[in-house]
Amino acid sequence: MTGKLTYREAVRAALREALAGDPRVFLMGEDVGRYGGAYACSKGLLEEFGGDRVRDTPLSESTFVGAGIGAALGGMRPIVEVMTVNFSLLALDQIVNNAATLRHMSGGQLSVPLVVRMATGGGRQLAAQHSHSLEGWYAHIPGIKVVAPATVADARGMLRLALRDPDPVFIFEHAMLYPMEGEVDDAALPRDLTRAAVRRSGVDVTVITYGGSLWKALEAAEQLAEEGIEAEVLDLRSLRPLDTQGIMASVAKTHRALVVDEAWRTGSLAAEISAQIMEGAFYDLDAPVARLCSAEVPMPYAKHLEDAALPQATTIVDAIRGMRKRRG
Amino acid sequence: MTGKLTYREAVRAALREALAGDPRVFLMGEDVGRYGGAYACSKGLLEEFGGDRVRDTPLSESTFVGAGIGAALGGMRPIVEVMTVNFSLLALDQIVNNAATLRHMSGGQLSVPLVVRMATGGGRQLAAQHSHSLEGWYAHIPGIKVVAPATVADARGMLRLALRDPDPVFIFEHAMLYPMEGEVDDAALPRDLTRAAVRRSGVDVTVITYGGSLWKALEAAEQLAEEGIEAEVLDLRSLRPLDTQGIMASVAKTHRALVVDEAWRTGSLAAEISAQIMEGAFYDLDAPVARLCSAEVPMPYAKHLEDAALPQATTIVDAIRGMRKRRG
Amino acid sequence: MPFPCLPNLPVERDRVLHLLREMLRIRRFEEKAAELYTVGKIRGFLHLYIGEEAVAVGAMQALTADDAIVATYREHGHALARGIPAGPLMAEMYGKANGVSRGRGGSMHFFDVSRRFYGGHAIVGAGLPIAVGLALADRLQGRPRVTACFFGDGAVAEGEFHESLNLAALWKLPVLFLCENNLYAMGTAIARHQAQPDLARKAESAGLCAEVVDGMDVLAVEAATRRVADTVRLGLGPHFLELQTYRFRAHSMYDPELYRTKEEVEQWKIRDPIATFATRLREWRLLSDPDWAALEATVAGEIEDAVRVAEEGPWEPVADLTRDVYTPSGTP
Amino acid sequence: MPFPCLPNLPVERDRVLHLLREMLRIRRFEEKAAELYTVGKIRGFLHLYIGEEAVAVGAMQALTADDAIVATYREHGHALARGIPAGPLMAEMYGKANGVSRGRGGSMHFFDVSRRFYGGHAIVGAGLPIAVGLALADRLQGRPRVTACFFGDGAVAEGEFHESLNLAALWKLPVLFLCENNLYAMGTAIARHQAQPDLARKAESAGLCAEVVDGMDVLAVEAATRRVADTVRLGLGPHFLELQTYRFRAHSMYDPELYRTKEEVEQWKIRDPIATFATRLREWRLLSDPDWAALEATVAGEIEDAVRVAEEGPWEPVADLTRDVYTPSGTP
Ligand SMILES: Cc1ncc(C[n+]2csc(CCOP(=O)(O)OP(=O)(O)O)c2C)c(N)n1
Ligand SMILES: Cc1ncc(C[n+]2csc(CCOP(=O)(O)OP(=O)(O)O)c2C)c(N)n1
Ligand SMILES: [Mg+2]
Ligand SMILES: [Mg+2]
Repeated sequence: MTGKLTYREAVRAALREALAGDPRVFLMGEDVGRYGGAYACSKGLLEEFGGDRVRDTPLSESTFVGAGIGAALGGMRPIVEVMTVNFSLLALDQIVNNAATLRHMSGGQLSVPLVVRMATGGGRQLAAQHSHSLEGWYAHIPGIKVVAPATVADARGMLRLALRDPDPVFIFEHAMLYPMEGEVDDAALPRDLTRAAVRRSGVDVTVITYGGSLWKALEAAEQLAEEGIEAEVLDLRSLRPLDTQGIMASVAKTHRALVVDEAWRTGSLAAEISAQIMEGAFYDLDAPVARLCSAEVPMPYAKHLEDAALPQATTIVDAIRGMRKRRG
Repeated sequence: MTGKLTYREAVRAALREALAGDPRVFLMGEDVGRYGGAYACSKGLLEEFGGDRVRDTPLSESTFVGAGIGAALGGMRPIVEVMTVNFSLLALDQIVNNAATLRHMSGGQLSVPLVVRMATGGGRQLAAQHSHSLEGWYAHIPGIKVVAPATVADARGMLRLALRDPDPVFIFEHAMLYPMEGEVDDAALPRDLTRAAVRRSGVDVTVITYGGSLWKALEAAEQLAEEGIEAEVLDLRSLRPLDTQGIMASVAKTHRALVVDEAWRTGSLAAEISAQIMEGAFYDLDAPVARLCSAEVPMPYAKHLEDAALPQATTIVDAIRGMRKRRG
Repeated sequence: MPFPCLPNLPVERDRVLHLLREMLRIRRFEEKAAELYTVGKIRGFLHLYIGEEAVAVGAMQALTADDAIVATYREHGHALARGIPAGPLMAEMYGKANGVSRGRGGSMHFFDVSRRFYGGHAIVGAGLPIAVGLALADRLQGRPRVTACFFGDGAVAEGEFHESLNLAALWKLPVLFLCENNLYAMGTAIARHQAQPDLARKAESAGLCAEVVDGMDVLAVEAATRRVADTVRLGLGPHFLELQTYRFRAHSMYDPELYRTKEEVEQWKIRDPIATFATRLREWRLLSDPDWAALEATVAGEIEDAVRVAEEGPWEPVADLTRDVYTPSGTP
Repeated sequence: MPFPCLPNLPVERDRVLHLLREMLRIRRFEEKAAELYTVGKIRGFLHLYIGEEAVAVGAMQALTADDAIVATYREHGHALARGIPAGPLMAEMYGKANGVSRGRGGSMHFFDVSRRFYGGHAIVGAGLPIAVGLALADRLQGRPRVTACFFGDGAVAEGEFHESLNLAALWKLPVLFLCENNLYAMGTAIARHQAQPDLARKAESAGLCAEVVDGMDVLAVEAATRRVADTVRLGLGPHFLELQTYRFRAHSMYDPELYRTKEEVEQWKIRDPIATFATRLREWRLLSDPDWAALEATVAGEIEDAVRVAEEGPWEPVADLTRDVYTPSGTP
């Protein structure tokens, strides 16, 4: 497959390929079948692959995620769709206490080749219970892997790589990206699941981000270029493991870093990245690493308030200008 | 009440005082009544206050935590005991999506004066599903407060302060501390819930920690003193909000900091503290802030492996020696 | 006999016209909301109650001002039937500061504590424990109150449903569980999310008294709710009602409705709770054409005013973004 | 008639003596474990199965090598009855590298994939979804297998219990739900955690066939399990058995047992599954004193060997602390 696709179509193409290519693969989750998926990612797949391979589940997040773990133990390659990260809280026990521990607790007897996909993030005026960005929590858990495809090509390619992984892989798709169009060339799909990607190279400052914020960072970088500031934009792609080398390489070049993360600031993944730079590149830094995260407030419904709560291209520009002004 | 008490007795005394002092207060949770509490913190309270005030619940974490939220809305002052943080994963939806959001989502109409207590931490060979230190996750959530009493006096005093707070307060009690003895003087109980405390003052390095790790840090500080290294030991006490000022004040004095946190390193609260020091005291630092956390492994049962996975006084000593050796 | 299918309830004209008016207010309010959604005045998720009006209106009649309500994201009807003025509700959906939740909540999160309306919950099943807790507070404070908890058939699949019914029954808490069985959880028909679709039986197995009610018949809903509300209020334990109804519109404005046929929807529309009730009232000589015209007119006026309140409402200043995350100390 | 209370099962001497031996192995193994706990050889949580042996032993008879088992933290009996040698189990509780789970799991987390023994789960109720998933994998791969899932009465209060039964019944998955109702969830008697304590009725309301079985009678458990295991294996849907039993020892080694009387425990000990079964076998002339002595002797020897295996087992090198967090790439 080559050419222009939306992110949604890329996810669908990846799902179709997975179902067609491996009889052990099946998809289950709320409304993935008849409804076509809350974000239409699985539209048409029930008709194409049948009810055994594309399974609508009751509203029982903890149980169908746990069943995905069990099915993986039983030799299948389940793809579980948890409609959104907001509902994944109900399944967190299964994820933290089973998916992540079974291999270790069994002394290496078990593997859990499970793939879990979920939509994440804010920006659609869905208010406090439907706008979480909790992928940073998942990145805290040893035993699982966490990725966040930000491009159409990664949406297409990461699922394939995740299915080849013998351990649980969690894929976070930012809900704002589904309608986004991009180029896909199956011949040139990502071959690696865990390495960060430089989406724009620059020398003055590194903007480290992932998922939905990538595009805001790139937009900000273009504006800054007009002011003569060349920002390098690093797309983490993998949140666990983090590509610490890739981060250090860029910071060693630019000596300045801003981490942009849609999660609440305190205890965000942005903090981890700042701490790692502190530990790994302290003496390379010309200025303290800065963080731009969401305001520490349950997401408000009103558009102007939600916009103010989230990182934006304009606030990224301001943050970088601010860093440059600082001493050192 | 004055004199020597165990941490467990201090918690019990605080619960008794709360139940005796305010008819709106009641205690509920698994086995808090007949059994006397999994850690015997509520032993005797059912007999003293009766079944309406001390309520055994079924194994339904999500529902009895949610019921605590509802009861708080209804004018009560519930103290909910979730036996351990490990089981609180099952209640996380109620905590993140209800306890933390109801005030904001209702435009300020509601308050949730709820207190939730739970045991946390490892060190008792309870293996991967019973040894979590997830209080750092809780510290990520706007709308709630999170405290970790490390001393007997705080075990006695923080519950009282938490009950005076109009918002949800989560109290994390490290399970290793329950048998620990300490002095309590009710006349001199902590008056503040959110300020960090210097438990040992020093000039060479600041060890920032909380909960069960405090005592390992103090032990390490004594050893270092023999080598002429004077470590300041800062007990965070409150994990949300963090006493950023208190942290900066100490670092401004010592110019070096080690954060000790029993959670897994990646995405730990230790990362947040390191990031805040980066942002607030970068130019005061003589060396990069270091972190000593748990190994990134589901907690193994075997004692020698668990000991190796957790921060220890000896590894704190080594970490500080290491920092001193570094350049700068 | 003039009143054929009439339950054992005195029918005063004012009262039945009130029921009709309440249902119509909801219908017209939501038709307007849908219209405003298409022009972008209202955003986010919008879940319409159209077709299910008899449930909220019928049930609300049995509740007093002291009783509490906990509802879902599909709560426009419940809020209106509870007596929250349409203006602040419309303003909330606009995201205005004069909205019931200051524009912080939107369509899914209506709150009005003065009317003991405790939301507006968007996590399926998560409102039930809150209702149990509110009832526990009443029980502990010896207040003879009911907490009415509305939720859908889909919520029955969530563990919290079973946990909440067990806890309420175990502690004999005054909760009235009102399950709005509209046969679908989003796009999943009940037969594909419940192995055993008799929901009342599940409630009974948890130790509750349970009944099934025609949720398209406002008088039947009112009668059933009145019958049980007092026993609940008196502390005889929680009660479960399954209200059989149907959603005429899509699940939300995003739903292409691939999972059901136009015919099925049309079949159910024959049982439209408003049209059928109006017909009965005509049969009973309680409603004339002029009555109906007047009713439509007053309701239309109310909706118009509501839109004006929303349009003219102020925006919350961005400087106040982080207000109401914590309670200013001193309170409560 | 020589066999009064005998179920419709042929009683061959070897088989019934096997049942007795299996129960005795569990009893003696755990008595030794308790002793080793007091001297600190075994640490962490230790939950004894003593008094409930007839459940695991009886049920295990109906399972084939292809079937799977999911158990709880109280799983010593299930592991032994499944045929996992006592040595690696004892070594696991010592935390030795030759333990079934390399010493990573301890008493609560026995695993033996070669015998399809999938743990040893310490979060109450959390094993059920895993069992449902294992059964789903068999169903999708057309394998006629049963997944037997053991759990306690306390787990019935957890939402996951209800979610799992619904999903298994909805999808007709080959799960055999075995509820070990020992009347207590830690210190909470079933009457204080279940408003409606008839557990089979709950399972039926979820769409499963359900039966209640005397869990103190190993033959009754075996008979009931055999009856249903094949229907489950054939894909006729999941089945629920409530096995009524009693825990003779404390919940764990930390439990002061304030919540029940010595008398109650003594009353139940009269129904000791081992003593009563031995008595019956004597009545039936299937067990003599020398037989019993020989049985005790072989079991004692087995336990002795197990302790030796544990004592002599190596410690996992600390350098290997973080092994088995992820699967070495290449596999599987
Ligand atoms: C825990 C959770 N899972 C999934 C969703 C997404 N979702 C919103 S409404 C809905 C269907 C709920 O159906 P039902 O309970 O019958 O209520 P109805 O919409 O029919 O009124 C789903 C799956 C959610 N909001 N919460
Ligand atoms: C989710 C969860 N909550 C609480 C606990 C603590 N706990 C361990 S066993 C137990 C009682 C379980 O009772 P039951 O299911 O009847 O099993 P039994 O111990 O009687 O065999 C409790 C409360 C836990 N392990 N998991
Ligand atoms: Mg529905
Ligand atoms: Mg039990």
